Amino acid sequence: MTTTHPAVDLDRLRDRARELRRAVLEMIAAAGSGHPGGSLSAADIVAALFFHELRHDPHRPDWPDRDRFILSKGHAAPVLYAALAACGYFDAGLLRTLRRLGSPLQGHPSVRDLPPVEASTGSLGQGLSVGVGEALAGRLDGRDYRVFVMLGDGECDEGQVWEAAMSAAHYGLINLVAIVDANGFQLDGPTDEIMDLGRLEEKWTAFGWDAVTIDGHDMAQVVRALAVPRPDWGASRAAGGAARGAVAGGAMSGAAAEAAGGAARPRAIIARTVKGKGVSFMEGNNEFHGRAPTAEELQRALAELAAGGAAR
Amino acid sequence: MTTTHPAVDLDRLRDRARELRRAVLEMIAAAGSGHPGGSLSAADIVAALFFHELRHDPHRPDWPDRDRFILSKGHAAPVLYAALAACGYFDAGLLRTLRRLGSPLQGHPSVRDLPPVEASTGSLGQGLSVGVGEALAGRLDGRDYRVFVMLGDGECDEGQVWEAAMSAAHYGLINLVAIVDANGFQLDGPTDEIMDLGRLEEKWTAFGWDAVTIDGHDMAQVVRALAVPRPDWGASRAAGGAARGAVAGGAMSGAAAEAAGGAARPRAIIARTVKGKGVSFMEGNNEFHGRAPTAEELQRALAELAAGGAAR
Amino acid sequence: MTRPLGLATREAYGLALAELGRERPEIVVLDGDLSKSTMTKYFAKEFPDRFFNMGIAEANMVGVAAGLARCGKVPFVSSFAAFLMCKGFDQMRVSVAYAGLNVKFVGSHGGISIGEDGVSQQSVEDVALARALPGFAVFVPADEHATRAVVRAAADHPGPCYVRVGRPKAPVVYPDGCDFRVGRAIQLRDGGDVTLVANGLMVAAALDAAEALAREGVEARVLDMASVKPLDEDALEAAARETGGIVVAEEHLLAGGLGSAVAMSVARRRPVPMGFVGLDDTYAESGRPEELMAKYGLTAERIAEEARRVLALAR
Amino acid sequence: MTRPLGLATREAYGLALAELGRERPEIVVLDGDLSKSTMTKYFAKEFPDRFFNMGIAEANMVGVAAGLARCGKVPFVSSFAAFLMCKGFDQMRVSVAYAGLNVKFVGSHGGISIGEDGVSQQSVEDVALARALPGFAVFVPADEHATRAVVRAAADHPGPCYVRVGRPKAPVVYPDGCDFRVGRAIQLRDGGDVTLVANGLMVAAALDAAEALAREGVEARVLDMASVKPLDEDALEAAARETGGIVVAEEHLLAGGLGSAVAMSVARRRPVPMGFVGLDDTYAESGRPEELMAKYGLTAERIAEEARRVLALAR
Ligand SMILES: Cc1ncc(C[n+]2csc(CCOP(=O)(O)OP(=O)(O)O)c2C)c(N)n1
Ligand SMILES: Cc1ncc(C[n+]2csc(CCOP(=O)(O)OP(=O)(O)O)c2C)c(N)n1
Ligand SMILES: [Mg+2]
Ligand SMILES: [Mg+2]
Repeated sequence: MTTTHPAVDLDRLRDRARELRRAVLEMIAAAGSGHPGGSLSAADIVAALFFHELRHDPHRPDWPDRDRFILSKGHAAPVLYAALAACGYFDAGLLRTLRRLGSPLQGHPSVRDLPPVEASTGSLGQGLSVGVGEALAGRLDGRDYRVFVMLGDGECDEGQVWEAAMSAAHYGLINLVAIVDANGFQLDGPTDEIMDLGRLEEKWTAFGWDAVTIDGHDMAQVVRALAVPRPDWGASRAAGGAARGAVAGGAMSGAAAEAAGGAARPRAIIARTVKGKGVSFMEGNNEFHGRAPTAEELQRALAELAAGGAAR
Repeated sequence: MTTTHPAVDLDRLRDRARELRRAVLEMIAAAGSGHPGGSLSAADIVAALFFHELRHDPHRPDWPDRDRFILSKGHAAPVLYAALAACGYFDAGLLRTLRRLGSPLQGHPSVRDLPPVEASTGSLGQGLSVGVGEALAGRLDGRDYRVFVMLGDGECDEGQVWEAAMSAAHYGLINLVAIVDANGFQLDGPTDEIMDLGRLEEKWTAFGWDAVTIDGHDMAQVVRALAVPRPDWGASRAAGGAARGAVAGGAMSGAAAEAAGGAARPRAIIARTVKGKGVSFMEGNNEFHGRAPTAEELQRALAELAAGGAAR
Repeated sequence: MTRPLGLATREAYGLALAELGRERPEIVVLDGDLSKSTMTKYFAKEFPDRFFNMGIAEANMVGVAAGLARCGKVPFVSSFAAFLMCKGFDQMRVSVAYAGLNVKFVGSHGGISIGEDGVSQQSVEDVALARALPGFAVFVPADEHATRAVVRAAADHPGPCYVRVGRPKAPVVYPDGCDFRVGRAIQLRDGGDVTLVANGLMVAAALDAAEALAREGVEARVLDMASVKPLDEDALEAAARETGGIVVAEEHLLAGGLGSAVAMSVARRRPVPMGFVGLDDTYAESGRPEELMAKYGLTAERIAEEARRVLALAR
Repeated sequence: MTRPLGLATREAYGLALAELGRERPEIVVLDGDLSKSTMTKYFAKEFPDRFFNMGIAEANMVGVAAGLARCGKVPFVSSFAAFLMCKGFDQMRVSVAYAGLNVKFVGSHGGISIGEDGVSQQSVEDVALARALPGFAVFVPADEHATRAVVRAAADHPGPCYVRVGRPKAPVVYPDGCDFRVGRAIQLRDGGDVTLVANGLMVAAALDAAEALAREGVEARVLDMASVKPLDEDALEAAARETGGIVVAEEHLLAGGLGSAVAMSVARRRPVPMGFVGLDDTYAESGRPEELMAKYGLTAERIAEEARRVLALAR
C-alpha cells in the first residue's frame, strides 16, 4: 500500500502525538474528570489523521469537501479537542475549559456546541452509522471526501455497530474507514473477560469489510493503513450503477485491495493499542479508564512524556 | 453427526410438515391476513423440532426441564400455532380464531395470551436474546434442556441479533441453537437487494458459533443438524469453571464439533429454504410474505399439498 | 354522522413525499424494509438514487439519517411508528436531537387501528417518546388532506420532527383542504359548553361526539391538535376560559401523550375540569380496527361520556 | 436548611441489592459494562455466579433478562438510566412489558446531576419512557434510606419495575428510615396553603422551599412521590382540595414525567392551579451538578417561586 503523500515525516507525527498526549493529560487534570486511558491509546492514530491524512481546513470547518472524522468513542473527546486546537480550529486556551459550565468543550463531543465536531457522541455505538450517512451523502453528491470513524473495542459490543457495518458493505462505501482502537479494555475490565470480542478482524471481514490489523502505535503502520484512496464515483458508477457500490476505478492499490480482488469494500483498521499509552503507570491500568490524574500523577506523566518516555 | 434417536421416521416428519402447511394456509385464509411465505419456509424445521427433537410435554407447558423453542420471527406465528395444536397443547379448532378479537392466537406470539409460547415476539431481533437468557438460566440451574431459536434471514439485519450472538459465545452456551430460516427474502424484496447479508455462515462463525449450512427442506439434513447434544454442566464446570462456558464432556460428536476442536460453542444452523415452500405459486413469490390467500388460491394450494405437490 | 372514508394517512404521506421529492432535490428517504407499507415506495420508485432501504435495522437507519442531514440532505425516515420510535430512540436522542439535525421521522401504522397484527406492531407510545426529545416537533394529522399539509410543513420546519400516520383509511375531516400551521390548533366547530381536543383518527370521533352532544343541547367546541408540539396554549387557554371544561382524545397511552401536554398547560394557565380518552396503561390486542377502537374505548361515545362527566364537574 | 449529605442513591442501591442477594437466591443481576458505576459491583463480588456482565449491549441485556425471568429468576438489570431506557426500550416493550415478565430495571446516574459527563450521559427522559410501558411500576427514591426501601419493595412487587437512582451524594430526607409503599405518597410536611410534590433529589429542594415559604407565612404541604406509578391519586385529590394549589418538581423533562401524571389526575378529579419545575424541552450540558441544577432551575428557589405564582392564581 502506498500513500498519496510522497514523503511522510514520521518523527514529526510522533512528536505531534506526544503533544496530543500532553494536552490530554493537562486538560483532564484541569477538569478534574474525564477519560485518559482511551484518549491516550488513540493519540497516535488521531495525530496521523489530523496532521497527515485528513484533507481539512481549520478556517472552513464546514467545507463540503473536507474529509470527516467521527469520534464514536466519544469519551475520548480530549484527544479530539487537543487535535482540533493544535490544528487551529480554536485557541488552545479553550482546552482548560473542558467540562466547565458553558464551555463548547463538552464532556463528550457535541456538534451543537462545537461545529468542527462531526457528530454528537457519548452514547456508544452510534458514530459509525453517522459515518455511513456522511459517506452516502458523499457518493450521492459525487464528492471525493472520505469519512473516518474511530470506535472503541468495547464499543463493538453494540449491535448498532454491526448494523452500520452491514449497511456500509451493502452500499459499497469505499469512502468509509472504521478504525477500532483495540486497547483490550472496556469500563469494567479486559474485553475478553467482560464480553469477549473473539477474532475481531474476522468479524469485520465477515461483514464485508476490507479488514487489516495493525499496531496502532507504530506510526509507519498507522500512516500506511489510513492511506485509503479517494473514491472515484464516476468510475464506480460506470462499473456498477447507483444503488450499489462497485469497483473504484484503478484508485485502489496495495496488498489489501489485491487480497480483496479489487472489490469495493469499506476499510476496517483494527489497531492494536495499549490503553493509557505513553504514561507508564497508566498503561494497561484500567483505573485510568475514567479518572483524572491527581496533580502529582500529572507531573510524573508529563515528565515521562517530555523524556520521550514510553511514548516512542 | 449422529442423532440420539436411533430410528427417525423421516417420512412421518415429512407428512407432519405437510399437515403444518395445510393448517397454516387454512388459518391465514380464515383470518384474512397473516404471513404465509415465512410460515411455509419454516414448516419442515418446525415439524422436525416439535415431532422429533424437542423434549416437551403438552400437558406441562411449564415443565422446567422442557426444551424451549422461541420463534423470533414472530410473524410466522401460524406455523407455531399449527405445531402446538398438532401436539395437543390446545384444540385444533382454536386455529380458526387466529387474529380474532379475544383469541389467544394473537397476530404475533404472545406469552401473556398463550402460555406454551416461550417469548412474545413480533418486533424482529429480540428472540435470540430471550433464548440466551433461558440458556443461561439452564446453566445456572444445572438443567440439561436446550433452547432453539428460529430467526428470519432479514431479521439478521438487526444488531440485537449480533449482540445476542456475541454474548452466547461469551457465556459458552452449548445449550443454545440458532436456526436461521434463510429463505432469501425480507419484506421489501430479496435480502441481497434490500440489505445484503453476504456470507451469513461466516458471520456466525466469526461471532464464535459452530455454524453449519443445510438445506432446510431436506428432512434428513434438518434432523441431523438439530441433534445438538444435551449439555452436561457438571463436566463443563469441571473443565472450565462457572463464569465462562467450557467443553461439554464427551457429549459432542460429529463433524461440526470436530471442526470446532470440541470447543464449547453454541450451534447456528443456516437453513437454506424457499419462501412459500410447498405451494407452487407462493414459492419465491414475495407477494405472499404478508398477504392471505384468497378462497380460490387456498383451494389450489390445498390441492397441491394433498397431491404431495411441491412439498416433497 | 358517517364521514366519507378517504385515503389512509400513510398513503397520503407517500404521495406527498413523492411530490416533495420532485420539488426539492435535497430530500432523501430512508426506510426499514417496510416501504411497501409506509408508502415510501412511491418516492423510491420515482427517485431510486435518493432512496435508501436500510433493512431491518432501525437504530442504524436513524444514525445514517443524521449523517445525511449533517451533509445538507433533508432525510425523511420511515418505518412502523412502533419500531421507528422504540428502536431508534437513543439515536434520535444523541445523534439527532442533541445535535439539532434536520431529520424528519414519519412513523406509519400508529395507534391500535393497525388491527390484526397485534401488540408488537401497534404503536401506543410513539407520541410520548417523540415529545421527550427536546427540539422535536410532533404532528398527528387527522386525514389525507391534513397529512399532505403536515408533511409539507414538516419539510419546511427547520429542525427535527416526528409525524405519525395510520394504516386504515381515514374519515375525511377536511374535504376542502387543511390549513395546518405548526403550533396552531384548528377549530373545527365552535361551542361554548365544553371543548373536545383530539388528533389523528380521534378528530372524526370528536366531531361525532360533538354532534351527539348537540342533540342533547350541549354545544362542544372541537379543536384538532395535529400539532402536539409545539402546542397551541393560547387556544387551550381560550377554550378553558370560554367553555369551562376540556376533554382530550387520542389513539395513544394516556401517559405522556397529547392529553398530558394539554393537562399541564391548562393546569398552569387556567385550570378547569378535564377528561381523557386514551389507553389507560394497557396494550390492546389483535382484532379488526373498529372492534379494537370500540373495546379500548377510543370512540365518539366515550368522548361524549367524558364530556358529560366534565360538564357535571364544571357546573 | 442544609440537610446532611448521605450516600448516593446508586450506592444505596448497590448495597441493598447485595443484601437482597443474600436472602433471595432467585435474584440475578445484569449490568452493561458499568457495574463500577451502577454499584452492582457489590452483588457481583459476592455472587459472581449470579452476576452477568453483558458488555455494552443494552438491548440484548434486556432480552436476556426476559429469558431469565421466564425461567423463574428475578433479574435486576442496571446501566446508566439513559442507556438502559433509551437503548432497551423496545425490548422492555415487547420482551418484558407485553410478556408481563418480572424484571426489575434500575437506571443509575438519572437526571442532570451526573454533571460533567454532559448530555449524552444525562437521563432526562427515563421516567417518561418507563411510564409509557403498560404494567411497569416506576419509582424515584429521594435518599439512601428511601432507596433501600424502594429496592426491597421492587423485589417484592410482582411485575416489572423501573427505579431511578442518582450519581451524587443525596441529602438525607429520611434519617429514621423510610416507610415506602408502592402507590403511596409520603407526606413529609403538612400545610394548608399549597402542596409541593417532588421525587428524587427534588424532595430535599421541596422541603427547603417549604421552609422558605414558611418564613413568608405560607404553609406548604410536601409530598414525596417516590412512587410515580402507581400514583397516589387520593393523596393528590386531598392536597388539591385542602391546599388549593400544587407545584410539582422533578429532575426530568416536563414532558411525560411526574408533573404530567399529577396534572392529569388533578385535572380529572379536582382541578386547581398548578406549577411545574423541570426541564422545559431542553437538554442540559456539562458542568458541576450544583451549577447545572441552578442554571436549569431545579432549585428550592424555583419551587418557591412557582408556589407563589400558584398561590396568586388560586386566590
Ligand atoms: C451506550 C453506552 N453504554 C455504556 C456507556 C458507558 N461507557 C463509557 S466508556 C465505556 C467503555 C468503553 O470501552 P471501549 O469502547 O473499549 O473504549 P476505550 O477502551 O477506548 O476507552 C462504557 C461502558 C456509554 N458511554 N454508552
Ligand atoms: C423491528 C421490526 N422491523 C420491521 C418489522 C416488519 N417486518 C415484518 S416481517 C419483515 C421481514 C422479515 O424478513 P425475514 O426475517 O427474512 O422473515 P421471513 O422471510 O422468514 O418472513 C419485516 C421487515 C418488524 N416486524 N420488526
Ligand atoms: Mg477499549
Ligand atoms: Mg426471509
